[in-house]
Order: sequence, then C-alpha cells, then structure tokens
Amino acid sequence: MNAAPSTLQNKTSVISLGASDLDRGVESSGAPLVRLQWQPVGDGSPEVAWSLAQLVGDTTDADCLGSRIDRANAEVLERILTAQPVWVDIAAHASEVWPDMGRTLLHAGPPIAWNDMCGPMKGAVLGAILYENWATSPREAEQLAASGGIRFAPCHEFGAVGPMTGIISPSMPLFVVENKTKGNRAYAPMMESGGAKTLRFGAFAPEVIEGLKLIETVLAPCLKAAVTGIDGGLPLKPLMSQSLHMGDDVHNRNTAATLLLYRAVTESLLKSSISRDLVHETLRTIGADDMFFLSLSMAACKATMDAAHGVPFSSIVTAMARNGVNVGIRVSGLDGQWFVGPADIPVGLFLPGFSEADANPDIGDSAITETAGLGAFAMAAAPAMVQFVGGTPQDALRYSREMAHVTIGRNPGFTLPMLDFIGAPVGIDVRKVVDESMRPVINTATAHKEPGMGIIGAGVVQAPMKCFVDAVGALATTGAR
Amino acid sequence: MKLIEDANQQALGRILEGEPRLIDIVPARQLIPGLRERMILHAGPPISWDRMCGPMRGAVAGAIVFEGWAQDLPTATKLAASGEIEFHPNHHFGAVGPMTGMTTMSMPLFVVENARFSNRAYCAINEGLGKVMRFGGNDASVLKRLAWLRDVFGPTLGKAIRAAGGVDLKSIVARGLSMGDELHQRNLACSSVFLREIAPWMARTSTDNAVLAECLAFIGQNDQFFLNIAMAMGKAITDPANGIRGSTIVTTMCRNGTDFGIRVSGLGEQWFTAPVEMPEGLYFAGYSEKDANPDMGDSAIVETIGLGGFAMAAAPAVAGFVGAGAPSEAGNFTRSMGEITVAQNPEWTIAAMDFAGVPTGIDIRLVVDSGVVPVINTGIAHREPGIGQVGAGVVKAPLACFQQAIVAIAKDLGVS
Amino acid sequence: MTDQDRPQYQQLLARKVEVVNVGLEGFVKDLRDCDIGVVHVDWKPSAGGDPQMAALLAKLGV
Amino acid sequence: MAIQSSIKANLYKDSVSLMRISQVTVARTGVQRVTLLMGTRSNKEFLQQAGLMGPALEGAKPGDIMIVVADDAGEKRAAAEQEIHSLIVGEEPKGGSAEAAADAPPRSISRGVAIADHADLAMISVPGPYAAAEALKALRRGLNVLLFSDNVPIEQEQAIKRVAARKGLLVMGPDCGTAIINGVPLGFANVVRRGAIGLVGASGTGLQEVMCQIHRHGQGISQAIGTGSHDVSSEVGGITMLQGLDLLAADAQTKVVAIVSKPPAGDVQKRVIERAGAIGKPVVICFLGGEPAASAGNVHRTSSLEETARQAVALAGERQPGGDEQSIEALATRVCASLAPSQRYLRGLYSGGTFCSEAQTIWRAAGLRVRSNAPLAEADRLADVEASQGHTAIDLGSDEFTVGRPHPMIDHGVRIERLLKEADDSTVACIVLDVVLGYGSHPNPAEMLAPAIRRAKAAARGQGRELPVICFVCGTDTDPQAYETQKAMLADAGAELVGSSTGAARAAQAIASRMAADDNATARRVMQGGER
Amino acid sequence: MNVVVLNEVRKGFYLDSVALMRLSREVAGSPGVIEAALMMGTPSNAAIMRNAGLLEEGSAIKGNDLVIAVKAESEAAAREALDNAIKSLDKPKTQGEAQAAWRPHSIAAAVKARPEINLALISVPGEFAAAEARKALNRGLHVLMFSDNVSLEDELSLKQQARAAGLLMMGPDCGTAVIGGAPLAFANKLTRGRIGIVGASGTGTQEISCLISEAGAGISHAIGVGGRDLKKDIGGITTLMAIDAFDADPETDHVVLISKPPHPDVAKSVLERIGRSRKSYTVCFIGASEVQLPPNARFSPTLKGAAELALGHHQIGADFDANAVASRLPRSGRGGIEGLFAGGTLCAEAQVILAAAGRKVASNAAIPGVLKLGVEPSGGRDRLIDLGDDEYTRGRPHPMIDPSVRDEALRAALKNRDLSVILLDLVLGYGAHADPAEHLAKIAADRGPDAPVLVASVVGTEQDPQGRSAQIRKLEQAGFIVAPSNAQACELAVAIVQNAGR
Repeated sequence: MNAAPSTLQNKTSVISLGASDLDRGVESSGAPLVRLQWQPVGDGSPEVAWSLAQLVGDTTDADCLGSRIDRANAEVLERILTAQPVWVDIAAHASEVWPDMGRTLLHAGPPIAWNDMCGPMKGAVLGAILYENWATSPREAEQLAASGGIRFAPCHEFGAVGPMTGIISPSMPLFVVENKTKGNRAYAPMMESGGAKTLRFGAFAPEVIEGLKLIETVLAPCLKAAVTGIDGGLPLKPLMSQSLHMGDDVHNRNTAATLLLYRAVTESLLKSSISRDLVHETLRTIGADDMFFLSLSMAACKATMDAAHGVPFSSIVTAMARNGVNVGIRVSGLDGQWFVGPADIPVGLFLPGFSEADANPDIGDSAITETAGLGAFAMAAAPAMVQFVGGTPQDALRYSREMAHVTIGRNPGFTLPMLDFIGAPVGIDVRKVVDESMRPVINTATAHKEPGMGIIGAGVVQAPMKCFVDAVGALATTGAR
Repeated sequence: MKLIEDANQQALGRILEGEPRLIDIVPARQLIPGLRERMILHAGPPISWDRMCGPMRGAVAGAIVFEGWAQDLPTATKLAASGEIEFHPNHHFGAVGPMTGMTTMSMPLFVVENARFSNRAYCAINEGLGKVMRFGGNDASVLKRLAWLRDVFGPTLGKAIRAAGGVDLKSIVARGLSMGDELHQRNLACSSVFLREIAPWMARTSTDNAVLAECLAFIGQNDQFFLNIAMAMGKAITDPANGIRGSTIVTTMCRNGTDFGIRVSGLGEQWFTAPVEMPEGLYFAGYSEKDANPDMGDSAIVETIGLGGFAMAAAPAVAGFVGAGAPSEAGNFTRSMGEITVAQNPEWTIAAMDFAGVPTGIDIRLVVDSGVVPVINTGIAHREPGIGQVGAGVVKAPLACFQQAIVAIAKDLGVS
Repeated sequence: MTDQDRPQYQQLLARKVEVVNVGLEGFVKDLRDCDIGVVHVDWKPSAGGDPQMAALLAKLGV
Repeated sequence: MAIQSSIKANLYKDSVSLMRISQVTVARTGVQRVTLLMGTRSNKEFLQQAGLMGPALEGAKPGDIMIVVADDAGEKRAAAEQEIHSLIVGEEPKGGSAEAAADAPPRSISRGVAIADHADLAMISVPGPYAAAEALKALRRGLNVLLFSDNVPIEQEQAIKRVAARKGLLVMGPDCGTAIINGVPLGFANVVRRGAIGLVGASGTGLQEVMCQIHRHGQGISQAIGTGSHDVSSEVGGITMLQGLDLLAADAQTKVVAIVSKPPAGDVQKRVIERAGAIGKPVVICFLGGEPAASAGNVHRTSSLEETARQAVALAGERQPGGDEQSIEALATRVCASLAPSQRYLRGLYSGGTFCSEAQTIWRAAGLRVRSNAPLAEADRLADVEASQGHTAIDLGSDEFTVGRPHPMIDHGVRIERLLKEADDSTVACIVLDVVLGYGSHPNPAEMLAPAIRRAKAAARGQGRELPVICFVCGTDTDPQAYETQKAMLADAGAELVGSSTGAARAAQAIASRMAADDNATARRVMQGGER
Repeated sequence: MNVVVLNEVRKGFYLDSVALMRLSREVAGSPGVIEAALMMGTPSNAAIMRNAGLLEEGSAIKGNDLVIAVKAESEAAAREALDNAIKSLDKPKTQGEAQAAWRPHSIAAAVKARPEINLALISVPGEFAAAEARKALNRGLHVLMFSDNVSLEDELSLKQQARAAGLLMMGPDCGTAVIGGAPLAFANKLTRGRIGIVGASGTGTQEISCLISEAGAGISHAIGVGGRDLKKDIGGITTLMAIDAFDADPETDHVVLISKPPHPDVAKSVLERIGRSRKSYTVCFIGASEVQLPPNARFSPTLKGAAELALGHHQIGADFDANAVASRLPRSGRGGIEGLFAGGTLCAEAQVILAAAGRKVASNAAIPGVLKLGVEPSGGRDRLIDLGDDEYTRGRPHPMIDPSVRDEALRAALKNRDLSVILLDLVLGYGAHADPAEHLAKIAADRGPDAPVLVASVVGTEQDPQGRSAQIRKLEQAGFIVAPSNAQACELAVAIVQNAGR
C-alpha cells in the first residue's frame, strides 16, 4: 500500500463542494479555495453519478476504463479535426446510392414506427409516397403506410441526413459529400424552395410534389454539371469556415455560405453545356433561398462525424437527431445503439399568426451540425441568431463558451471572430454533459405540429438529458464487461 | 448654436435620405465634361507633382502611358514633371478613386445615381490584387489589365447593369454588414451579393461564353470588387449634404499620400489639410513599416458615411488588422466613432452591437472636443512606385484638419 | 401648475439623480455605493488642452 | 538566417488570421521572422522569390498552411513553431478575464480543477448517495479527498479507498468531520497552533478535543488526519488509518503520533498496532471504549481523550501536564451537598459522538450501567431514544436526531428541548453538555445554551431541586468563537465548567458515585432508625 | 369585431430577418393589435403575410422592400402600432452590457449611452471646467462644479445660462451636495429627513448636515451653490433658485441657509425671497451680527447654533461641559491656541467663537474683525489656520483628501511651548480620506510629555464609510479630547486657556 507523503509537503489547495459553511476554516487559513456550485449530475440519480465516476480518466492508470475512453476520444477528435468533406457529386436518385432500397423511406431522427410519428413526419411520408407514385391519393398513401407496406429507417443508419422530417425516397436526388481523409461518403436531400409548403415540413400538396419533381429534373442535373465542372469537387470546410466569419452558424443561418456556394457554382455552371434557361432557373433558385447551403452543411458534418463513429470505448457523440417525438444520439464507442429521450419544443420566435401551441417538438437531422461543433456551438459567429431567444450578442458568446464545457476540443478550422478567433468547441462527450448537467444547445427551425403547415418559427432547443444519462450507463456496463 | 444644430440636421437628413443606385459603366470622358487630354484626376486634396509620393508618381506615369500621351514610363515621368500634365482632385469632378485614385479620360467608371437628389458620382473599376495602378503599379501587366477593363469588362458589365435596370446599393450594404463586411477592408459579402444580383443578367446579356466566364471569374475572385462601387455610392450620398451654411458635418475625407484633407458641409469646397499619418497594421509576409507609404486614397469616403472603421464592429476579422486590439474589441472602434457622430443610420445595422446603426455624420466640433479622431481602415502601399500593396491597417485622421475647420466655421459664423 | 410645467431645477429634487462624472474618478465609487447611476467620462482636456479652441467650441455649442 | 518550414495540413485560415498569428508569434517569442501562407501556387511562388521555400513545403496543397520560421537560434525557431501551433488551435479565454467571469460558476470537479490553483484536495459534503462518485472523480484527477458526507454505501467506500490506495492518495472519510492538513482546517475544525504532534482519528469530535487540549497544553498539531468512522471496520480494513500512520511517519514536522478511534475490528486493530510499532516515532493510541491494554515499546496505550493529549504532549518533550483530579473531586463534593436524595442518575446530552462513547467508558468503568442510543454494548441500547432511563448518555448527532435537521453542533434546538425535559426528571443528579467551538460549529453556542441552562436550573429549583449542569468547551483561544467568553457566558448561567470531556465525565461519575453512597448511607440510617 | 389592416412599405430597407422577427413580436404586443409583422417582401414572406391576413391585396412589393403590416382592432390602434414600429426601426440603439468595458470620452457620448443622466459632476482643472459645464448645460444637465479657479465672468455667464434653461448650476467651488440621498463630491451619509440645506460653504454644509443627522433628525437635500454665489457679481442666482426648488419640494419643511456674510444687496434680495417662502428658515451667515429677518426665519452666527435652530432648539452635545472637561486637565501657564483646520467654514466658525470669547485672533482666512495673518505681526494672538486655503493646496491635494498637508504645521505646533491647545477638525464622508484619525494619531504619537492639549471635533456620521464613533475612539485613544461639535471644541479650547490663565 502506498502512502501519499506529497500530501503533507505541498501547500494545500482545496476544491469544496456541498456545505459552504465548511469553507470558512479553509478561507481563514488563506489556502487557495475553489467552491463548486454543485448539483447532482445528469438526471439526479445516484446510480448514474456512480456510473459516471467509473468513466473518469486517470493519467496514472492507463488501464482504467476512463483512460481507455480518453484515448479513444483523442482518436475520435483527431478524426473530426482532420476530416475533409468535399462536395463531389449529385446522385440523380437515392436508389443509385442504395440500389436495394425498394419501398424504403428514410426519415430524420432515431427509429420510429408509422403509428408513433408526429404530424409533419406523417405528412412528409404521404408526400413521398405520392411523389414516388406508390399511391395516387393521400388516403391511399396513408393506408399503404399504415398497412406496413413501407419500410422506415433512420437516414443516419444509411450515411444520410435530412433536415426537419428528413424524408428521403428512392427517386430523390442527393448531395454527395466525400470525406477525403477517410473516403467515406454522406448524403443529404436538396433544400426545397417554395417557402412554407415543403415536404421537409410535412406538406404534401400537389405543388409540393411538383417542387420535388423540379428538383429532380432541373436543379439536380444542373448542380451535377456544376460540381463535376469543379476540379476535384468543392471543398466545404474552407467555405464553411469563411461563412462563420460572415455571421453564419451554418445551421440556422446559411446566408453567407449560400452566397459563397452561389459564387463557386456560377462560373462552373456558365461554362457547362446546360442551357442558359436551366442555368438561370438554378441560379435563381439558389439565389432566392438563404438556407440552400444547409443540406451541404449537414452532409459535410455527417461525413465528418461518420468517420469518427465506431471507435471502441469512445464517449463522443457522433449524431444527435430528432424525429419530432424523440431525440436520439449515437455515441462513437457504442455502435449500433440509439439513446433516446423525449424531444422538447424549441424556445424562440414565431412567425405572425403562430404560437407555441402550434409547435411540433424538435425535429430533424440538422443537429448533426451541433454534433460537429457548429450551429449553436458556433453561436458566437452569428450574434444575430440569439435574437431568436431574446438574447443579446453577449448571449451568443456565452453559448459558445458554455458548450466548451461539454466538449473535448476546439476546431481550429472553424474559428469565432468575436471570441478572438478561438476554435468552436467540438466533440460532445456524454460524460461531460452528464457531469456538468449541461445539455447541448441546438439551433433549430420550428415546424407546425399539423402536417403540411410548414415552418412557423425558429429558436433553440436542448437535447434531453436522458439520452446522455443512458449512454453513460451503457458505457459503464460495456466497460465493466 | 441653433443655426449649427439645424444645419447639421439638414445635412444628416440628406445623407440618410440618399437613394444610391448603380446605373451604368461609362468611359470617364463621357461623364466628366472637363476631363481633357493630358489631365489626370487623383486621390485626396489638391497636390502638385513635386509633392507627390512615390506610388502616386508611379501611377501618374502609368496613366500617361495608358492614355498614350507618352510612349514609355521614363518619358511619361519627364512629361509629368515638366508641368505639361494638369492635376486635379477627383473630388472636384464628382469622382473618387481608391489609393492613388487615377482617373483619366478613357477609363470606364461606375456611375452611381442618388435618385433622391438626382446627382451622380463616379469611380473606376477595382483592378483586383497584385500589381495594380492604384498602388502605383505601372508595368505592362497593369496597363494590359486596364485595357481589358476598358475594352471588355466595362462594356460587358455595363450592359448587364443597364439590363437589370440598375442595382440598389443600400440593401447590399445592409446585407454585407450582417455578413462581416465593413465595406472598406472587407467587401467579400457585398461583392458576392453583387455577383448574385448581376450574374443572371450577365448570363442573359452576354453572348460570348468565354468572355462571360472571364468576367464572372474576375468579379468572383476579387473580394474587394465592391469597394469601388461603395466609394462611388459614398460620394453620391455625401455630395448633396455639402454646402449647407453652418453645418459642421464632414462631407469629405481623403488622402493623397502626402496630405490628409477634409471638407465640411458648412464650408463648401474649402479644403482643410494636414500631413497624413502612417497607417498602423499588419504587413504581408516580407514587408514591414519601413516599406510603407503614408496613407492614401479617396476611399475614406466610406468612413464619411459611417462604414469602414466606423462599422468595425460588423467585421471583427478586420479589427485584427489593427494589431493593438483583439478582434473581440472591434465594437469599441464603433462606439468611439459614435462619440464624434450625430446619429446612427437605422438602415445599416450591426448584429454584434445589438443592431445599433452605424455611426453617421461626423461633427468636427465633437472631434475637436473629444480629441477622438475618425479611424479609417486602409490598405498600405509600398513607398516605391510599382510594388503595390504591402499590408493593411488603420490610420487616424489628423486632428489639425478639424481644428482648422473649427476656426474657419467660427469665422464664417462670426463667432470668435 | 403641474409637475411637468415647472422648470427642470424645481423637479430635480423629486427625481432620481443620474450622474455623468467628469474629472475625479473617486466620486464614481461613492455614487455606485449609494446605488446612483453614474457614467464616468474618460476625460481629456477638450481640444487637446488648447483653451482658445475649447472656448470656441463651447461657443459653437458642443 | 536559418529557415525552418513545416505544414499544418488540411486547415484553411484566411489571410488576416494568418497575419495575426505571425504577428503575435513574433511579439511573444522574439523570433526574427514568421511567414504563414496557405499552400496556393502563387503563395509558393512568392516564397520561392523570397528565398523562403523549403523542401518540406513542396507538397503543400492549397488547403494546407505553410509555416516558415526564420531565426539563427534553433530554440527560438522551435518555440515559435510551438507558439504558432497553439495559436492556430486558438487560446482559451484567460481566467479572471471579464469573459471568464461571465461564465457560469464551476459545477463539476473537472472544471474546478481547471480553474483552481493546483488543487490537491477535494472537500466533499454533498448528500451521501452522490458523495463517492464525486470522490472518485476527484481521486482520478489526483486530488486527495476529505469526505464529510456520511451514508455512503460501503461498497462505494471500499471502491474509492482501493483507487486511492493504488494512487497513493488519501480518502479521509466518509463521515470525516475534521482534519487539519498543512495548517488548513477542514470541515469542523478548531484553530490550533502548529506543532510536533500528528493525529490520526476515526472520530471527529475526539480529534477536536485532543487537538484543543494539546493546544491548551502549549503544544501544537503538525497534521490531523481524519479517517471517518467506518475506516476501522473489517470491511474497509483501516486503509486510511494505516495510510495516515505512514504519512505521519514520513512527515518531518511530526515528532509524536496519536491515534484516537473507537476500537477497530480485531484484525484491523492488530494491523494498526503492528504498524504503529514500526514507524520509529512514539505513538499514543486511544481506542476509546476498548479493553484497556498495556503499553509496549514506542506504543503508549491510553483510555481517555484527556490522557491521550497529556501523554502526547509529554512524549513531545514539552513537559508533563498535570491532571485536574483534585478539582473534580472538590466539584463533586460541592455539588452533591445541595442534591436531594432522589437525584441519582447521570444524563449526558452530547453533540459529539466520541464524547458520548468516552462518557460511557468512564461511567461503566466505575460500575455504572449506562444506556445510550449509541451504546458500547448492544444490551445497553435505549428502548426509546426520547426517554432516558437510569444513567443515560445520548449522542444527539446520530442519525435518529439529525434526519432533516442540522447537526446539534450547528443547531442546539434538539439539545435544549432535551435539556428542559431532563430538568423535569426528579431522579436526575446532573447533566453533562459538550460545547464544541471552531469552524463549522455554531458561531455562538453559549448564547444559545446559557439561557437554556438557566431555564433548566430554574425549572428544577421550582420543583425544589438543584440541577447541576456540567459543561466543557472543546475549543481554543484562537477559535472564531472566543473560548474564554464562551466559558464565561456558560459559568454565568450557573454551569459547572470542567476543562475536558474526560474531566466532565469523571466529575459526573464522581457525583453519581457519591449519591449512590449517600443513598446507601441514608438507607442504613433509616434502617438503624437514626433518622426521623 | 372591426379589423383594420395597415401596411407600410420601406423601399430598399434591408434588415436581418431575426431582428425583424423580434420587432414583430414587440409590435404585436401593442394594445389593440391582433397581429403584426415586419418582413422583407420576398414572395414566400408575402405568402405568409397574406395567409395571416396581414397584407392588403394587390400590394406590389419586392424582396428588398421592408413591409410593416399591422392588423388591429381599430384604425387608431393600428396607426399607433405602425408609427411605433417605424420609430423603433429608426431609433438609435443603445447597447447593453457590452458597453461595460467601454468608457465615453465626452459628456455628449455619456448622455448618448445613458439618456437618463440628468446631472454632471465636474471636477476637472479649473481652466477647462467652464467649458465642460457649458456642454453639460447645453445638454440639459444640472451641474455640480467641484472645480475652482473659474473666473467670475464664466461663473456668471454659466449661471445665467443655467437660469435661462431652468437648470441648477451648483458651483464653481461647490464642495458638497446631497440630492435625494446621492452624495455628490464631498458628502456624508445622512439620515433622510425633512430639513433642507442651501450652502455656499462646503464644510459648513457638512457640519450642519452631520449635526442634524446625528441628532436624529434628517436631511431632505443639500444644495451647494458655490463660495461666490452670494457675492455682488453673481447676485445669488443659484441660491435663489435653490430656494425655489425647496419651495416646490414636498419632502422639505425647513431650510437652513449657510454662507459667509453676503453682500448687503444680495442678502437683501435673498432674505426678501425667503420672506415669500412657505417654508421656515434658519439663516446662518457665519460671523455676521444679527440681521433683519423675515418672520419665517431665525438667525445664527455659528454652525452649531444653526443646527440647533433647525432641530427646534434641540441642544447639541448637551452632556458635554467644556468647563468641567477643562477643569480636569492639568493647568499649564502658557495660554495660546492654534487651530489647524481642513474645513474653511469650520475655521471661520472658530474665529467667531474665539473672538466672541474675547480672544485676540489672527487667521489666514480672516473673517471681518479678525486680523489677517501675514499682514500685521500676529504675536500673542491665537492663530486659526485654514489649511484648505490656496496657499496650502497649490499643487497638493486638499487636506480633507490627504491629511498629511497638515502634518508639518501640526508637528510644529506640538513643539510650540507657547501653546496650551491645538484645535483640529476631522472631516469624514465620501471623498474624504479613508482613515484620517489614524493619520493624526500617528503624528501625535511623537509628541513630548508637555505638548499642548489636542482638542478635536469630527464632522461625520455613524453611517459614513469611516464611521464617526470609530474615528472618535481612535482619536481618544491617541489622547485627543474630542468634542461633539466644532463649536464645542472651540469653547473647550477657550475654557482650557482661561483655566490655565487663572
């Protein structure tokens, strides 16, 4: 048994948690003292607290579970930071990417059955069925979905991400983003223009289906020509980095990124053999939608985080996704599992005529941006965004600073001007989320809870603690085996 | 004094009410009737050849060759020194020019019209980076690019602008401010927004794919493209505010590499000058303060309307140039400029300042009283002609100009 | 006569004082301690310390 | 000028950022020249022209940062390169800046460690079910732990003590009320001078009493290491007590070691005594309530707190402090003179658990049967903790009294109620109260207790009895509560002040013995018809 | 329900959509408004507004246009909301907390940053003070000018400007004021009450306000007017305005006016104004003989007397018997008094009392009837020195801020074998030295066994940062005799020398 002679020779410096009355002796002695504002970790259960403590790393004990996790996390962080997402292609149809899709519809968030889906998700499913001509009327489409005639699966399990309802059907064209470092690819559907009435918000009216067809026939071929005209594809990280310096968080604000994308494709498009009319139409579409870049942002983040997934022991979150009912997270070291908790209603501003009573709980795969250290984590880059929650620009800085407490690193590729160009916090560690009782913040749009009503506002939401608590439990169990 | 306050409100109103639109690109001689052979317009207050700094002389020589008034640069220099060439400030002819600010008869100029007051202002097209005339560059590559701008780019873009029915500028600036531009050192967002506005029209009006691609690439690869448009806009906005008796609002700030000059609304065309200061800032790899030329150019017109250094809070990245302050302190520049201005411009707001408008309407009384002088974001030219830009930073307007103006306006108003 | 009609100085005693402090910075802390709103001016002599210029400015109404 | 170049691959930075980094690096490291450029063709050409192009940069891609550092001194170049890399990653906002101050206060051990000045000890007093988890986190980060919390599951206690032992760290507790490490008072602690005596103790108030007495004898404390009450159980095996012994053995300032504890489990006791015998310094051991044992070699066995303190001071070579047996006898005689024959039983109302044990030990040794809510032998457990029975010593700090309310050292309410209740009992001969000073305790206990003592005495007097209240104050003249004032206030209220817990228990015992003897005498006299 | 929809289009006015959403919410919250939107006029936004019934049919708007749309229960409500929306679009924004680190460089900027400001406290060097005051007045601020060395012409013109604008110009050379509990410049922490003070003298105001406050009554406001306000040149402009202000103040029942004896013309107009006041007055012209007063006023030539009148003939320091204290002291055969004052008015009060007691007095700040030091030989006279006077403070801080100004004189006096008593004052409060007693005690500690008796009074309250009783205790421990007021300290000094003389 070792003693600790060093204890007695050092000057004592104390961290105190619990009863603050006990600090007085230490204070009187003049010894350095840090008082914690302690509160029970995670969801407040002692069992979780104890599990979590098992997962803490120890520099003098390389074999303990926590140290293994720390090593795995370092590997994960390296993979995140070295990722090179490049927009390389447009897949004309999802079925090109996954030839045996059949009657599968991919959706946002963790797995969910038809009966459990929220209104917008159901609406989008109907829309997709109509778009695929698997049914001829919404009624028929609903019967088909309810009868089990459709296979549902999360986008995330197919290397894809979809905004809001995130429905991907076999005919839909997809952005293809390749992580040049690892060679893995990620996919995302294109943003529909057309204001509120879009499939991603659960609308399925004829003009929505028309809009999807237009994407398939005009936008996709044009952009395919544009991207193939760019030698080696379009590297997305520099573009996103630059847009952070232009007030974007590349989640809820993509104004600058879309502009930079526009600039990047214009020349290539004009040089292509595509007709001037189609080029004009495409440029008009991209030019009119400040959020157009979001799909690419999400795909870039997905390509980055997928490369970081599956490192045994790692406690880093590689996906946060919401299906409008639940929020699910995936953790690098816990491959094949979703940890879910109930989704909250976003807090923020509403469009005229709507209120919180109309809001659907949080939905969409777009939280992949926060998972990759963007979105609300990079809020300091986008002070205009905090207006959604009635905050001041100082609050924007606070979001970015606070999220650094639940992440393991900073991304030097994504820097925040107003914080003197420090990197955005990246690599959400489920241990830290639970230990700090601080839930990751997500910037999001708010969907109407009825299908087809579209976007009604925007704001911020926090991922439920339960996901992270369960993940900690699973890590402790896995590690103990 | 009520007279002054009223005059200032009037001047401010004219600045805020401006409706600048980019309406055309036209060769200078068609726009400026007085612009003759062997006449060169330059940046800043009036200056004679013998007092011109290196880059200005280099640019003058280049411009002479470009216009064909001399065969080569040595001859051109001799010609300039001989007194055969007439020099005037751009500002005397409704024009502005960045850095050396050369304007000669065959150069194509942006035309910005202030629809509210029906006045027009002009500025040459931004040449891009590298060796350029505005930094005193004058070799063959510089002159070749100027010729291309004159013969190809100007006409092409002009056609598109006309087809588009002109381009509203105020909203582009507003967008730019929300995307990290302060419109002097950083014009990336505005250049991109401009490209987005004009590209479809270029596609529609140009028949030659190669020319079209070349022109688009020229705009697309030049992050500062919009600066010259913004300068013409600044001139178009400030000109109607000039000449209001009693007004202490600054309507012009500019530099010629030797002197800094201001003009004040209540004092009309009168210049108040003082030796220009050296910019403080960061230098490109391989250069240092030793290489720098004192500050130069009409571009400070953007500060005169509340942009550039006044809108620093919108562009923390630019604040990094200053060297002294951290980017997070960019807001302090804007707040300080708020002390010497009479209003905020509600149409141009800054998210990082909780959507406060840019400080607008520099009052010489406030400047002299507080000792806070306008800060101007600027590029730094090499002191030798023909080398070009070596860095970027900020420069302070010399207090002496403002003090002279105070004395002059006191005299004008019979106060002593 | 309503309160609004009175000259300002007669209302001063009824209002909460909010102070701009020009000069000795020590006064700022005292006021803050008493919960009085105060802004301290980072003062330099007006017009760079040129009294003539300062006088001129004052007359021009700063 | 020597050139050193490298690549930071796959990281885009705009030119302004790169210029800033160059500038800051030059300013901070004094290196002659730093050039940072993205690896574009034109930038490479520029480097070529400037003579700065190194072979390492040939393969640079437009998405890579080219780093060129020029200086004659190799170490400067290396320092600059390091600086560049850390600037590229970005610097955390400085602690103490307005930025950091705007942040939420630290909630976790890990953030606490991040902002603390080389923290080396965590003092944990969160609710028991959470306490071990926090302790484990602290240990993993290399902190020693004082675990004030109790109700920690035994397997968690074992687990954290195993980790601590492996890492050579100390876990004081769970249920460790006091400690003094390097002069820093932790938990409930008195202010004592530093000196040559090192203490290890499984009992909080026992340690406090011993250190206060040592202080009052003019000696001082080098370290006081609390182990928590479970440490000496067979489940835990005395891990901390043994570590503490080792620590004090190695501590240069410590000349004499004293151990204060309830009797450890058999095997643990054996190991502790063995270890004590081997440390090469005099050791005083007081296993309070245990069987008396003989001293051997450097190990001196004592059976009361007072004796422990005296012995330790004597061994430290100071002097042999005297006891106060005589004054105790005098007190007993004086007090008994005014008691009614019915007043025969002792009532100890203790806030300190160790004092309660010590009283039981002393009273039992005098042949009295003592009942307690914390009895030395299970047979003596009080049937109803609210109702005293014969001689009774109550630990008011034990769970049944503290659930949902503060410890009696902080809140005297429960004790005062009980005191008034005992005052109504005509069989009570005297009441013993401990008054604990120091950090953590009530800021002015005498102010609370003195009026209660007055009321109790008045109540008894109202029923035709005198009620002696014996008090001792566990504290020092340097404590925040002012020792002498506290004593004076209690004496003013009519309390009998005794100098130590041991003395107080002895005095009570002497009263009980006298009253029992009187009883016999009275009985005899009655039988002999001598009376009335 | 009657529903009115109003639209307003601002052409080419771009604002970030988030900012607009926030504004929309604000406008929608206005009374009578059912729904409101501020949006850029893009087709999709137009659709949203049409769906919400906010957009008039057939309105032609473009993406660059800002549309303000209000739906309300009445035309008036809609119009008002619309106007407010436009106003808030055009209104300059003040920034919140970010501003903490930034400090304005001018009064103008400070007022811009914090529009609630209504008073400027000016303590810059005298040559610049008038200009700053003028700027403050121009901005509609009341002024307290602590600075001195301002020319009489400037003072007059500033006060005229202030009067024309209805603003109060306190000072120049205004050492103290308390407005609604706000201590301005040198001021004590006073109990609030119903007695007002108009003071041409800083330390006089402090002494009276402290005596009143410590006696258990309270002060509503104390308005400083500056040392020269009652001179002929200024004509009491600020004093007269202060009287007006107190007349209008429901918090004040009684007012004390403190000044050196004013110019007769000015005194006349001030007393005449007092006569028209609804409040009762105590007039304290230090050292003046009884003056012709209106029926609602009483007169006192000393500060203590004035305080007692204001308190309704309550006697201050009643249990302090100067003669009894003096009789307990060992007698010495010397007999001189030297007063070393930080407060100028306290020095004046001392002159009044000593002169009234028949002492021959000289002072550097002589009141009428007292010998001016340095003009004629002052041998054999008591010397009462105002150490706050220019000759001592040129280039050094005032003795209230830095008590060491008095050190040299005190050391000399302590060794002076001709003296029986040294008289001192100690001024506490905001602005004053943090622990003047400690400083004095240190100097006095070196005195010889037969040094003169040290008699002091403390101007201050218990609530002052320094704590009146704590300061008194420190002095007493150092062997000072501390009287309850300056006047009583003077009486004691007289009693001691008279005792010695017997």
